[in-house]
Amino acid sequence: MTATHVQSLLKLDTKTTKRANMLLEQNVARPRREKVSLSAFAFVFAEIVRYSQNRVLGIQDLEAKLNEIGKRVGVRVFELTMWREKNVHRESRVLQTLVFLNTVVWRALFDKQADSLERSTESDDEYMITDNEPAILKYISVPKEMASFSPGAFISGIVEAIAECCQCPARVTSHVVPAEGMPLRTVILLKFDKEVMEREKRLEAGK
Amino acid sequence: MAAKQYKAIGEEAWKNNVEKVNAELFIFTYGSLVVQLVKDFEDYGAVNKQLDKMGYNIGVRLIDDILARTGIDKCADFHTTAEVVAKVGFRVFLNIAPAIANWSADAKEFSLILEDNPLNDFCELPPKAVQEGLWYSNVLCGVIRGALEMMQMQTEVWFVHDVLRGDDVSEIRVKLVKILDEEVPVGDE
Amino acid sequence: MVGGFTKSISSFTYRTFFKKESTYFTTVVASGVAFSIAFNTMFEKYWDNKTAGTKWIDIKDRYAKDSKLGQLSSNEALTLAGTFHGIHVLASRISPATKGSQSVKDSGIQTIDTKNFRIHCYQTPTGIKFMAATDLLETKLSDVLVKMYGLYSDYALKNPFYNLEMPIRSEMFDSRLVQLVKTV
Amino acid sequence: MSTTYYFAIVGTNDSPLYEAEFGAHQDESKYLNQFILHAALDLVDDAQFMTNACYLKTVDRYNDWNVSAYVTPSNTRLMLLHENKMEETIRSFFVDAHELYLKTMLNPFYEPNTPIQSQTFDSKINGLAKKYLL
Repeated sequence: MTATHVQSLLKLDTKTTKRANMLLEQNVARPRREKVSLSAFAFVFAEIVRYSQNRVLGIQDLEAKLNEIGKRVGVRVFELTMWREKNVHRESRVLQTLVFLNTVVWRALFDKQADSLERSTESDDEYMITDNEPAILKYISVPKEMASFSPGAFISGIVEAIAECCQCPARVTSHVVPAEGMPLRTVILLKFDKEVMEREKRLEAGK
Repeated sequence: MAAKQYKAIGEEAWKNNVEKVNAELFIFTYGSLVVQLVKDFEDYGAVNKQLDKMGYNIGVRLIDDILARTGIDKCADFHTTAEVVAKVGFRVFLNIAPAIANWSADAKEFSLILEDNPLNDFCELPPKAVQEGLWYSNVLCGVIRGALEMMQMQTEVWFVHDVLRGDDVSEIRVKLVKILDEEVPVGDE
Repeated sequence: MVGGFTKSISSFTYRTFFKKESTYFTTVVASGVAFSIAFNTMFEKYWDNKTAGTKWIDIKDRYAKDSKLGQLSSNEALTLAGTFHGIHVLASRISPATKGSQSVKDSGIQTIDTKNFRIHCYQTPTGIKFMAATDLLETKLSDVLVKMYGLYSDYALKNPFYNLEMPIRSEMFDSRLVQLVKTV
Repeated sequence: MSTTYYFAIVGTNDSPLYEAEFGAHQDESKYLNQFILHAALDLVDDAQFMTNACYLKTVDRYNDWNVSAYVTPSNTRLMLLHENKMEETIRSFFVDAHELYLKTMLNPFYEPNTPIQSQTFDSKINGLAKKYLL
């Protein structure tokens, strides 16, 4: 069984070690280090894309793979970012979650707020977070034959994980919507699950 | 150029000529990549290889980034190369400067001692990974190898120690195999 | 962990932009992007290491249209760059600086002058050549060529869809290059 | 003091990720403790949408037992079964336990919602119990 084999590889049944002790005693209230070079990130990310591309058949699969890699980042970034808030709290409502993503999470990850947060005019359960120039993607140019591919799938993975953490699971996709001078303008589209929208209605009514 | 100058070049470039990104985003992304590789390959040896290969692909590209940013020219000897790798390369990308140590008598091998490796932050290896020999930051070996190859140096680069595996320090060994002729063929692995 | 030296194809990427008189050029800058593009010629070549000579397998010449500079056909452009590469190598070989030191070599020919214009070349330590043609008033272009090198390292090398030795297809690279040329 | 505490971390899929008993051990009570905590999960689910605080205080009672709960931002539940009411002390215990959980889940190799089997984690949690509860 492959699944159990992988589990056994990843199993963390650790004895008490120096390392484990150090990790549990470190101070995470502030980042230990602030920055690395964008080049370092860009090179690693380019390798992630190249690697993923070799293991999938189509653009959808490629995006799914980047999404998966992003999700593991999202869970950790979220819990850590929240821990560093003055008031450690939870978000469980759709709007608050979106605002938190748009402001706090974006600032923590990209040093700026996202450029806009909008509700879809077509359906109530769809929201869009737009980043005009995602710095981590700035060197990427997608070839014409892959025009529908959005490297922001990695970011949408982060967002999807966080929405799930906030008990607002959603299908999150990423789309390149270029604008004048912004060839990589990226729209992160969240379509919240039906149960989430129903819960929202109940909570609104119960107020 | 003297060692001090390289330190200054590295620091100057880091301060004024390098766009930066949140270190934790980078660290978590690297972690997620390694876990993805474990899931895909189901074998720690294969993960080491893949990380080295990805590093190599990065290295053959990243060297141009360093050169374009710092204006450094070819190194006169392997000692200078070591200085540049440690004080410029590591500084410009990861904002660390490993110590250089343990030169071999023939001056063809040295070690980089990484007291502070950002990739390790937050990471604790599963016991299986320690047993089966995962070098979590193996990408760095590939990067060094790829970058030096573009500078006509064929090297072998490997981890000797890693704090993640319970060692006191993290140590990367770099061995010069030979100087290549100009215009060597180079490509992706 | 020994690196694979198995592939046979090596390459040098040549980038060339042509512009005419400096005085003319300043007015060009004011009149905008479209016009200054007309003064750029860009092509790339591939060089096969195994077949003793040089062999082009790709060429690009996107910006040459309407240039005041004489036009070169693709083949002629290739010949120019190939020939240049040849004398560049030989020139660095006869350089006195080469003697006695294995690793610090002369960087080869930096400019070639004709009666009417000048070709500039910057070769990186990794062997890529960036070339430009300007009028004779432009004496030192190396800063610009180094900046081009920076653009290449950003928009080509960090793009996962760029394969080494292939033509650069990146909107951002093109537009940043045009911006850079405008600052000259 | 002979008082007993039962502490559990419950994942988003309602499976226990970690459990510990502090104080006087009563082996036969383990299943009952689990049962009480599990029954209280529904109440946690209801309570957590009413506030965005992590600490939900006492969410349930069972005979002499109180069930206190703390929900982390990523919706992992920390639950404590205790006899005495001591809201602020338990808050401090939860906050510190949350920090240990956070540091555990930051490890790239830790898969969310899988059991925490680290002995170091266990001894640190027991340290917290000594500090605040016992």
